[in-house]
Amino acid sequence: MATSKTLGESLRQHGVSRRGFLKFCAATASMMALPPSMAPAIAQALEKARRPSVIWLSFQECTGCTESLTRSFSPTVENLIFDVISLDYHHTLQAAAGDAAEHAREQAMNTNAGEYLVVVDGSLPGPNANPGYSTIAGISNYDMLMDTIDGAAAVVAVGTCAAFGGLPKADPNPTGAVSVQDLVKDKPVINVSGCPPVPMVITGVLAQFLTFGTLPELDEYGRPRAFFGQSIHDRCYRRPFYDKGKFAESFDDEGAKAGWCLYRLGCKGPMTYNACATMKWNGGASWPVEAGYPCLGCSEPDFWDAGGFYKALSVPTGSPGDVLLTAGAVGAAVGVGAGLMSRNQGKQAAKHHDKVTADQLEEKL
Amino acid sequence: MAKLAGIPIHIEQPEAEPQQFGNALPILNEIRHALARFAERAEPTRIDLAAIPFGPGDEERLMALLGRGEVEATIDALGPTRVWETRFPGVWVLDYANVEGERIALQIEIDEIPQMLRTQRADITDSLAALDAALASATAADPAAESRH
Amino acid sequence: MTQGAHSFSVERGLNAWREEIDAPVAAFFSSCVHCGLCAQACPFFVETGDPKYTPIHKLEPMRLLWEQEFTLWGKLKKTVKDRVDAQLGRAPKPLITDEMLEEWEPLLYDSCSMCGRCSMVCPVGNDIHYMIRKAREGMVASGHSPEGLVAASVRAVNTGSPMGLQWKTLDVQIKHVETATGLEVPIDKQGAEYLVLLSSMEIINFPEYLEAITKIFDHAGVSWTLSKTCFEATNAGIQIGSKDIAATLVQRVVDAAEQLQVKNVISPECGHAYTAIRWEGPNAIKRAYPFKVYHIIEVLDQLRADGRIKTEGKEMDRLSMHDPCNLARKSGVVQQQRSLMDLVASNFVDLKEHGEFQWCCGAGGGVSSNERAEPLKLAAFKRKKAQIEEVEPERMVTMCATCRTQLEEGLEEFNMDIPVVGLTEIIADHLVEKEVENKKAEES
Amino acid sequence: MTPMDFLLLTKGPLFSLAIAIFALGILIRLFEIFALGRAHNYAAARGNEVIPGLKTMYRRFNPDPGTFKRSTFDVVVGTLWHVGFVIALLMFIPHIELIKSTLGVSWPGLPNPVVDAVTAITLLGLVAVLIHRLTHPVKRFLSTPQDYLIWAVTFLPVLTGYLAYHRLINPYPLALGLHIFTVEIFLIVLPFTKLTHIFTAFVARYYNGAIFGRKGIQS
Repeated sequence: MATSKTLGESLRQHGVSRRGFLKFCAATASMMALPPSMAPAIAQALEKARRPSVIWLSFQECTGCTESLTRSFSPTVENLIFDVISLDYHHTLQAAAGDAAEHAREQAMNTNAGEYLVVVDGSLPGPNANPGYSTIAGISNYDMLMDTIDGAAAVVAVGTCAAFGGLPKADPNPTGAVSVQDLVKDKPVINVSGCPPVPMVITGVLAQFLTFGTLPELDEYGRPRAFFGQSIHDRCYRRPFYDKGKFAESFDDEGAKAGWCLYRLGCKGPMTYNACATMKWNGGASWPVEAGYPCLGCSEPDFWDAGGFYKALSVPTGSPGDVLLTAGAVGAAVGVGAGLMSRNQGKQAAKHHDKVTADQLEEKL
Repeated sequence: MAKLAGIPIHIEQPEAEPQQFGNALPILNEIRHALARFAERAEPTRIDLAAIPFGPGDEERLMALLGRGEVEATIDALGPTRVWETRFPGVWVLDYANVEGERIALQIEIDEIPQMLRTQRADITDSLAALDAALASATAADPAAESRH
Repeated sequence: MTQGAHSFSVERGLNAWREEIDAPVAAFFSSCVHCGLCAQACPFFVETGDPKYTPIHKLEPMRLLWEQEFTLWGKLKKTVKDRVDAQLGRAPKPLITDEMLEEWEPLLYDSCSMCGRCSMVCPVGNDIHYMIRKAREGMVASGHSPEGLVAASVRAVNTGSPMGLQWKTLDVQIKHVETATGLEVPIDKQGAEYLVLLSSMEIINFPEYLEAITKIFDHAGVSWTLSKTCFEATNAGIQIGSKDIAATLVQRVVDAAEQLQVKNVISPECGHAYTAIRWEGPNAIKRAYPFKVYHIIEVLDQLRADGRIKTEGKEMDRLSMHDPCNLARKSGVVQQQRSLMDLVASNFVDLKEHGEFQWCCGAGGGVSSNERAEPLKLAAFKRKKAQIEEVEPERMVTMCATCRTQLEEGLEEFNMDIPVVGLTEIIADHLVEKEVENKKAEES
Repeated sequence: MTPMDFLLLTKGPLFSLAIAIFALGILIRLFEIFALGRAHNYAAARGNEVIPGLKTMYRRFNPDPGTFKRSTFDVVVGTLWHVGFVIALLMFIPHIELIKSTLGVSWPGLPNPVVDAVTAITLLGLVAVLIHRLTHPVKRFLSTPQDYLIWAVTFLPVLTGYLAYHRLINPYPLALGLHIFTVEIFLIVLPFTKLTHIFTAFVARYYNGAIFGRKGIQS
């Protein structure tokens, strides 16, 4: 294992100059959503950082998260980071297969006990579900996860499936899928949600771990605040249109062409926390809203079942119009009935009217 | 069902003016405050434009507003980094790209000279040693030098 | 059916309320949000500052009955309450008790002149005085009405006048008027255009009214008559809040008018008499009249508009006017009295809030017949007093004997030297003399 | 239950339940009133009933000068928060979307900063009227527990809406869920309390105007 070399040495071996290193640090700071003034601190830390061992476990997933990471333009800063980590097990990427692959995992676990990082993508059948839904080398996902995290320093759940259950967990959840944080209680779990996550966010979290050796500050959902601290809505360049009340009403109307807000087309930006609006996708080329498509809210728990991708956020999920009509009709009928009963009460009272006479009054005096 | 060919496709001409989403001016304001700070206290500032939610056209507008000044430089380390002073001296733009020319970061720096352009101390030390080594080897290779002693 | 002396009971009162609760009452009770704005419109609250005089609070017992018996929700609540009581083996607490009604009696009678001002300001649109009138039905039937009003009602039914006044007393007045004016006061004249009614209070306190109309009607050539069988316009049944008593009294007017075959009936300068005959009467006897009902002011203004009243000279002192609630706010007669004032006054100034937003003198709605309410009546007058002080008139003009008495007594109590006069008398004072008129006609 | 479960519960079954109770309840209340009817009026009318009735429905928004002077606080603050409440309810774009999906009608909304400011004013107004209710002798005397209950169920949707908009409750699905939940409480409580005045006040005003109008007075 190559943990003996520091990152500084590793980079210099790659022929990276000090200016190059500074540039690398500036880009890293930008990626970690840190202010540019942090670059010297990063440089100092990175000089001394050691290559951590990473074990990547893929369970019920579509490989989209790995794709997101590896398909980013190379060689980028992300890749440089990957050059300096020691990815000891990743059954999609590694050459070894079968027993040899599993052996590599076990070896990494033994050599780096208590120090390695476990990255998980995909959800997994829970302890009470049929383990046969997903196995690797005859080992159930559950057993493999619990076995692997035993000596881990921390677990990074990459993608919404690993972080919150994602698509496998969507209604009716046939495989009994659960998320990593549902199972891992005694290790720090960092959720990097998104379907897939922004690649720079994945590497940003890894960079933080190897730069400062610490875990980032997390939000209520266990996501790094640096990337998930603000909603898509609050950072969206189309926000001024929302505030002014200018909306695209359909995908091809004037509003859509003019780049107005997509709230009415079902944009989940207001309840979605992710870095898409600033980091963007495909090397900063664009992102869904810029492409004219409403945010699906893919970095949020249960986003598949959150009431329809093209329904505005505030729209109820049932059919309240029908309920209103039915209840209204029943109410009107009951109301008329009750009212007639009351009216009859008045009539009965009139029938029993006891005439007040002066004689009666006089006897009161 | 409509045949694929039956779906009308028309290509719209790219608009002459880049659309404005109103995010360029706030940055310009931030730059103005940074410049004032530098004028008063010589305190440099770096602004990372990756953290700004730019819409399409916003960046072009900002760059057009900043314009070009007298100085322009390129650093060749881990891919090209282009540095230029804007038409407001003291306000620099640093455009970092990877070896394939794709941008990895874009920053504004308010300083007399950007940090990236300065030669680092360690490099100067290294450079002295390198120069000494170069001198030594040059001397060793020059037969005329010995005869002078 | 119960009969006899001790027939008044809570149950009889509640039965009366059940008869009275209608769609407006249900809408009003459904809408009150306890904002308390009605209190600021009530002279009894404004001048005492006691929150229990808040108008809507005066209706709380009736509201309780409405909620429990006239809403499905209330019925459900009652069923649950009864179940719980049965489970716990305790007797259900009655919703409305005799003690409660006793507590509310002064609120509904002593501190409410049914002026209707609260009904004008309620932001949700509750016509509170409409409900007070209905609430009093239940108070009478439950035996919780003030002694003064009970006595007045009994006298009105038994003697024809709430003050026990006899025809012979009026007859003396008539003779006096005839002597003073040299004109005839027509009595029981068949087919007259107008049947003139009077109020006992007028006959006793303000005999000048009869003289004034005798002069005016002669001047304008109006055919009119008094009725020996029914001269009393007031209706104690309306004040105490009993439509049964009211019907008896109204029937007398209708009988007299039908017997004499008059086209119109004139209510005198008395506010409640007018609303009683004009608005409540037909509903008390449950049929429309074969004649029309006017307040004397309406008749005079019509004569003015028709050019049948010719006046000369004007009052030169600063005059202001008190609109009787029953005439203005509750009957829509606002402009008429002002047109008449223009005829005879050169220096007339209205009170700041007048017409439909005028303030009650404090004596209406039976308060003046209820000795117990005397201190409250005087307290409520302070609002009127403040209004009068704002414009500093030399004399006040009004067109209701009850208001006029209250103003006179109140102003005297506060040592304010401001005489109060009836509008009809002022008009009579300025009539062009007949001989002069004839001469003028000859000349031209 | 996760915040998203809670949001989905409030947006789905609970919302349907709430509007069912609301529609059922309020229509019972309204028809109960109308079914009682009015006795035939035998007195000859001086004026019309319908037009003054309709006029009074509007006129009570706009009190007479005397009432304004004597109850300035009630009129100003009362009007302010009522108008604010209605603007926030009917002019906020997400609300319009909700109405559109439920009733099929929609209209243009107001810019969010405007609705935001209006909501802030409404909240302050509501706090002020509560203080007024607790301190004003007449209001305190008249107030029952129900008055404080309806204050709370009115205040909470506005407050949670404001907090959700400004993301002062986290995570957002919880904030939005709480907002919708408090609205559901409001809808459920409405037909059984004096919140019915939202609807019946117009009925009451009509009757008031009609009763006075018949006698020739515009009330």
